Amino acid sequence: MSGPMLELDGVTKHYTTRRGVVRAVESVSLAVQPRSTMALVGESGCGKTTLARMILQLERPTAGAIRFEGQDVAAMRGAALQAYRREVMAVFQDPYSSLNPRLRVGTIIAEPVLAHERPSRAELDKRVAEVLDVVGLPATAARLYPHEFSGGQRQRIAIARALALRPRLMVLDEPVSALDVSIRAQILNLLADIQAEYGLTYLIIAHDLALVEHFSSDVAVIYLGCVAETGPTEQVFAQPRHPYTQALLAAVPLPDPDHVLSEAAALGEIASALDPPAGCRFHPRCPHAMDICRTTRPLAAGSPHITACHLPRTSLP
Amino acid sequence: MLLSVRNLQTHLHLRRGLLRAVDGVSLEVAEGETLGLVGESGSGKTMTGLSLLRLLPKGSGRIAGGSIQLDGQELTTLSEAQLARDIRGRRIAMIMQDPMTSLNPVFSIGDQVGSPLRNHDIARGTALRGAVVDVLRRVRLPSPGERLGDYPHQFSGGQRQRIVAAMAIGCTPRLLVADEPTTALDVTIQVQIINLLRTIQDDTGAGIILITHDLGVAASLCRRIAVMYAGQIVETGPVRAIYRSPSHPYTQALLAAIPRLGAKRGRLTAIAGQPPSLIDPPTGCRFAARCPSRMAKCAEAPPVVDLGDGHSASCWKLAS
Amino acid sequence: MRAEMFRGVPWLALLVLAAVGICAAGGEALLPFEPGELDLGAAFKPPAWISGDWASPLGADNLGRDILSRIMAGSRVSVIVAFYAILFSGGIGAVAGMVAGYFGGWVDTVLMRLIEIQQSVPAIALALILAAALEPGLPTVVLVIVLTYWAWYARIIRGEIMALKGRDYIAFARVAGVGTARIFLRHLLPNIFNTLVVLATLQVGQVILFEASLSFLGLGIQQPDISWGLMLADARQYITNAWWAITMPGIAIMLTCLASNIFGDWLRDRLDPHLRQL
Amino acid sequence: MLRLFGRRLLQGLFSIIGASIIIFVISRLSGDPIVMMLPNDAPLSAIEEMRRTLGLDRPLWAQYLIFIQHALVGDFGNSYRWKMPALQLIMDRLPATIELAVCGLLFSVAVAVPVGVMSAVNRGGWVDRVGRVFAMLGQAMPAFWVGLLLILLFAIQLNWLPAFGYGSASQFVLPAISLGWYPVAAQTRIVRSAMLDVLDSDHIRLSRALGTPERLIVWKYALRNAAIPLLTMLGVYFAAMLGGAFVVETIFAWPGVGRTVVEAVFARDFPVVQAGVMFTSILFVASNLLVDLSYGLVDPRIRDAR
Amino acid sequence: MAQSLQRIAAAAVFSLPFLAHAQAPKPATGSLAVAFGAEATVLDPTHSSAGVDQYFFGQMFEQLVRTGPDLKRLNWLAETWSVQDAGGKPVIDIHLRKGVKFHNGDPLTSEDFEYAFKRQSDKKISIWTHLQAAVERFEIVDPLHFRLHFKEGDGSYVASDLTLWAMPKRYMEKVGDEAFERAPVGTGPWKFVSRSVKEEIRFEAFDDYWNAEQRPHVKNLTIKVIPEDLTRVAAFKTGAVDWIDAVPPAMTEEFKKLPGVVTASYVAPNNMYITMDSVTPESKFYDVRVRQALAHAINVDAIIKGVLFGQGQRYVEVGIGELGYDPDLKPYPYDPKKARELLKAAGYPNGFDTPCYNLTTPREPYQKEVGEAYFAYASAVGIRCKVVGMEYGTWISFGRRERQGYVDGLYSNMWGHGLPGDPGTPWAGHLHSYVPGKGWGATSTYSDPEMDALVEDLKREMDIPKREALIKKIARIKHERVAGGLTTYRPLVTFAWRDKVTFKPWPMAFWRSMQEIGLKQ
Repeated sequence: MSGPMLELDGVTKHYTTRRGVVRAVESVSLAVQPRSTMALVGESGCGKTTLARMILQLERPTAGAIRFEGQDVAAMRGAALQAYRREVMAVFQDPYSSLNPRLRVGTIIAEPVLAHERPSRAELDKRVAEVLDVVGLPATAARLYPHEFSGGQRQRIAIARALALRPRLMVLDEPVSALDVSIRAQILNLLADIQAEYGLTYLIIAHDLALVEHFSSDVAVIYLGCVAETGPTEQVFAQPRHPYTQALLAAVPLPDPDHVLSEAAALGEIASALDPPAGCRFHPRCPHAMDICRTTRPLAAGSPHITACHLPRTSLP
Repeated sequence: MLLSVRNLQTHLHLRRGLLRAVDGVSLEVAEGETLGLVGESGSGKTMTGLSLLRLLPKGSGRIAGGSIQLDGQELTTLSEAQLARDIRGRRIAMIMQDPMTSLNPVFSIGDQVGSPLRNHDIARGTALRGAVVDVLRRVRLPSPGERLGDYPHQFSGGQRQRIVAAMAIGCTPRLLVADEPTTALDVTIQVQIINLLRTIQDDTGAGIILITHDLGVAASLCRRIAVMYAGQIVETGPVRAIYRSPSHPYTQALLAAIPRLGAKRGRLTAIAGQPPSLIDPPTGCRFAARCPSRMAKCAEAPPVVDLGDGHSASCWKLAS
Repeated sequence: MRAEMFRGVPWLALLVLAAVGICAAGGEALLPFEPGELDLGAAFKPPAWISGDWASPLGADNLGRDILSRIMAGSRVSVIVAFYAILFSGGIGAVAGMVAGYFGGWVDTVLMRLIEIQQSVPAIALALILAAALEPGLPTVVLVIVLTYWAWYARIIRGEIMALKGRDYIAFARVAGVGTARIFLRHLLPNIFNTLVVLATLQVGQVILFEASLSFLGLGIQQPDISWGLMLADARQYITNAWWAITMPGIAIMLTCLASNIFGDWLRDRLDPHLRQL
Repeated sequence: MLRLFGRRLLQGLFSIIGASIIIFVISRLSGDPIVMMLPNDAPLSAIEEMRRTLGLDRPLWAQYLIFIQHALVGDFGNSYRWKMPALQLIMDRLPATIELAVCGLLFSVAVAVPVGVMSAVNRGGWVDRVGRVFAMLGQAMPAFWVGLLLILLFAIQLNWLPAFGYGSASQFVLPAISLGWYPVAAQTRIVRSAMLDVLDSDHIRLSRALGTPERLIVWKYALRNAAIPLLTMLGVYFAAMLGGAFVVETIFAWPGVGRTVVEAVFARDFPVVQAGVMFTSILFVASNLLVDLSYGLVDPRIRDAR
Repeated sequence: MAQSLQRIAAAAVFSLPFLAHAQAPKPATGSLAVAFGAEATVLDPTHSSAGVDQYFFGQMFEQLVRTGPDLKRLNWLAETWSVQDAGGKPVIDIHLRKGVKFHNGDPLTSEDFEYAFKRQSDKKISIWTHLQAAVERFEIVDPLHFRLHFKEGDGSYVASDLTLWAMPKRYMEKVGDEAFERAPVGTGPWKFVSRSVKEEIRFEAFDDYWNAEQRPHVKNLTIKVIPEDLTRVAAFKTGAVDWIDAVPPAMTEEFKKLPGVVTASYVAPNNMYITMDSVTPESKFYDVRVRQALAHAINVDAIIKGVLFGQGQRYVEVGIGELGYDPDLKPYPYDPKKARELLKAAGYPNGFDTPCYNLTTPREPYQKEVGEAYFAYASAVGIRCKVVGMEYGTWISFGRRERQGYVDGLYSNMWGHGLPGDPGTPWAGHLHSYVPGKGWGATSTYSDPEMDALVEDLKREMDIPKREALIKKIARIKHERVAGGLTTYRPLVTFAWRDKVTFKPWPMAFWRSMQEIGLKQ
């Protein structure tokens, strides 16, 4: 087996704003294996979207490296970058903002193709029709404008567009959170089918833990720009080791009237990335916080189930 | 019965045509009871909530029929002034979805929390401050006395939702309409607000209508559930009955379509197609087009079938 | 769909604009009289409905020139000034705004500083000095208006682009490796087009008023060109002798400005409701 | 807050310097003041000597450097025509212009706020229509025309208000209306749309749901929010008022900077033009700073953000 | 009163008013507000750069000689004066009037005039040094007697009322120029009180004024500055002021009909003409026949009547009341047929196209419209004008030889001869051919050695009767050849006042002198 398809090594992103330096992402290291689905999960503002944007080369990391099949993405220029752009595509959260309202669906889907190839008109039409068929839309949809579709259908169009060039890695940024429950399942199933059929690798960003558990093979739990815990989804969900992961899981209300929620799992509220706590970033909310947590950042340890916590692994519940 | 709604019809007069946002909804809320109004976007659950206070979009929204009775008093016939004076904020209060936008950014929270107290003559003058501090204490806002002069942006999302709750419960209303009160919050904060609502209910004994699309939140907070689809209630009943033995095909499909934490990984059961337009809704069962057990009869309006224990559903399948 | 499109069209405003357009396009052929033709005998002939005649329905000015003919001829200058002023200020402003908004960084900083400088000089002062430095006349008026208004466009377009830039379809285009030129042409330009149309419509009235103010101060359109502002400025000397000489071109200005503003308002509501505040 | 203020001040300074360069260069291109100052039959040598005395024979950049060097210590040179320091000439006129601009602005705001609020509250009703047309009229008529018509009606026909002069309150009325009517339309639009947005906001809906009387909702809770965008623009409108004063002052014989500068442009009296424009620029920058500072009073978010 | 002007014949220059010093006048009372259409810039006559400055300083300062309401020259601060000959060089010998006081009480002496002379000759202070260029030396004989020694004759010195203003030497040396500008002191009928630029100037009648007869009869005078016509009219109609300057020509008829209002029109010291290049052979107007054709083509009388509402006075080279006015010199009659014939004779049977430049900033009322009318008439006979508008600043340098060279085509122009008027200076500027650097022909479009010699003679001639004869001679030749431009009209200015006001116009400050103004008892 070859190495990971995508590797993040100490990736850090700081923004300088008027109010100070926002430490959005702090030294994140992850590896995404081919044909797997890696989920980045965390609460709003935790930096998961910033990570995705760096992987998509929409932003540059302040420090660290992002490697795609061993090549540093940040160093890519010209043809190499263009080649990378061909391999990596994205589906965004809001199906209303992700499609240009002034272009026909056919044009929207053809856009990535035209950025890399010069197919004939007929060939292009054929390819558009093909991907539309894959996402379950009729070929006639190509002639319509985005506003003529519902949210779920738009998300299908966005998936078709990302699929048109047959990329190898797809970044899914909250792909269903703007959709209704009954539509969500359609899209999730579609994404699963596509992955199976084309052998895609997914990097999905989500805040819905149930969805993550259901959909991903690996998961990284992120808190205030740092990876708290990462590993195979089954292991992480079955035996969460980090107090934050535990708190998250405990806080999810289940569609079960007999389930009792516990509030004590995480205290207070999330701190600001503008002035993150020293030491372990979770320590002000952690029920198990110790002195060392206030001063020293915990190192990540374990394999494949990695946790960044000072608590001795053995003493973890 | 604290609140009794019968055959409520709420219409929105839009450019595209007449939208029947709420089409014949009946529901009841008892004192100290939490009713969960569950449905997808556009199902009419929010409009139902707004209809109770007649806070419909100006110009286009109108209650076209039915009755709303609070403690036996008919609300649909009250004048706007009577509603503002006696009902809104006084006997029925509301909590909205987004704590970031439901507080006025340019007024101090002392002013805003005090506003309903002043308007309804609960407290005035020097007593007002004490009353405001008291109500903020009840929603567990830390050190309320020192923060009256602070502005909404100086609080976190969870704290803001507490302040909104304080505004709502200041006049000890009989009924609280909470419209997606936790949707905009992160899960760890969501728990805190769910618990707050529970505490409020224990303290005041008010009835609560919880409007949500999240079946998990509804399960954790409600005693009874009403499931809405396309402007109508398709199933209603005690929370256990709904989750353990859903009877309407839509409720069943909804529960099957959500991934559950700890459940086995596998293919989700999707509901095909999309909800119908409410401008020109189909006659008969509105879910029929997407229903796996659709029958010929479904072209006619389905009857409400009583399944016992306050559990009922509108479906031909159950009638036969 | 079509009916929807034309709902609430301000027909009256359109009618006025069409009339102005026809007068401007029709040129000499439409004019009852040669607008520069003097007839001292007919000086201050009142409008037809007072005691004049229907040969000069709106009366004549101090040199006996037919006011209707002059207003019609003046519309041509107004339209030409408005056309070029809007074309250039809109064009320059749109390009500057797009580039600054999309690329940000130092380009943006430079543009913002330029806009601030431009704004801190009172437009009329700049216009005065510029008109005095160059030869006053139609091209100078256009230049002055362009220098004054490009920043207006640039600011608004820049804001629009910054908002658009955050849209996911732009992000996707970059992710997919779509070239910058194509992003500008296919994604940015079409999406600011409505804004440009609305801004341009709203600018018509402002251009006409600006030209009138310049002409009032003697640095606007110069004879023998005829413009409404010039007619107004000239006729103020006879305001008590012949109210029609100052009122008629004033009404022409007012109607045109009102019509273009009303039409612009309507367009804005149709095309670009978020521009309501302009 | 202080840091931001400092930065805005620096930006303002930059604008003023930029403006001074523009004005300096263009005004030098606009012709030679000498021919206007010397009698027609003055010999060429006299012209050359005059030019040397005034430093007009130096290269443009050198002239500019000298100008800026002097300007820094408040010396804008002597007016060629008035034989007095240009700075003093402008400073003496400045109060009248500021007062007129402020009155014009007050008039526009005093009209725009109620009209905008009522339009928003009665959206689509007759108040909305009539109010907006009234506001729009100001934007459709040249200020000098309005001024002349006002004089004709209120001074000559009705003899209610004085047509000219500076000093008493009644003398402010007509000039302030001529000047202030133009921005009414834009301000009304801002207030109206801001009110529409605010009235449609969650917090107002919540206020309403909690039984706040409509009167309080509109004039207290919504208006303060809606005032913010208007306030943001006040600096720009103040500048527009200063610009408008160039025209209106002439009509109403107002002893202000605008008229002084207009005449100076015609006479190529550079020191006065430069001092006048520099000071309107400084006023503009200062008023924007003031607006920046005053946001905090209305919008607590900004107070803290800085 | 307006008619009085028409009766003025050629000037009899010297007259000595006998003034009663016997009894002290009783102090004036009351207040009066008047409105001017334009404003002076400076208050010190030496600093003046434009005629409009006289509007203010003319009320406070006085000269040696002055022109009276009947356009006759009066000895004013000079009791007597004469031009004498001292070894071939002219000398002006002046005796000052006794008992003249400045507003601060200082008596007027020869030293004050010497001081005025020095300041006016100082390039740092004055732009009028060229007016004193011919004066070699200032000689004080005694406190009331001095002499001006000339290098050569200077006719314009005499023509411009001996140019010197009485300046208070002691006071000025004490306070300095700047303070003087803020609180000027003269010998005139009005004492300075206060001034607000662009707004008003306030005066108080000078109780110790030397001239007991011709003086104001009101204590306080406020001159408001209201440039906009309608506003000034409104100020008068609403009673805010009781006297206004420059009634708009279009409103003069209306004003004449107003009850309780007196109006009077006077000729303004400006002479309008049309210029064309008569020097360059390529110029269409090089041919005298074309210039004559133009003279026949333009109906100046119709323009005065139609465009100017009668507010203009036709003149041929020299206006009524000016030195050298010749009633026998008649204008070219309006005769388009003749004009076409002349054009044909000059080789333009079908006429020709020419640029025509029109001044658009109104220096004089309705000037732009007059220009349009000129060019319309010219076009009608075949001198087809392509009208180009010119703003004032452009116009100022437009005709100046050293900047512009010769301009192809027609342009409207003006050069005031003064009041009562003497064409010496303007002719030196636009009739004499251009001599670089010498001041001759600064805006000239004409070149003719014969004319040059005559104009140079005129420049030197200080003897009034000889001067008059010379002017008449030049005027005839100038008229025949349409040289130095085609003269058209002199604008009239109309004043209006309520009949409770008594007002007698003096030509100083172009009739705005408040020498004799008062309230009826």
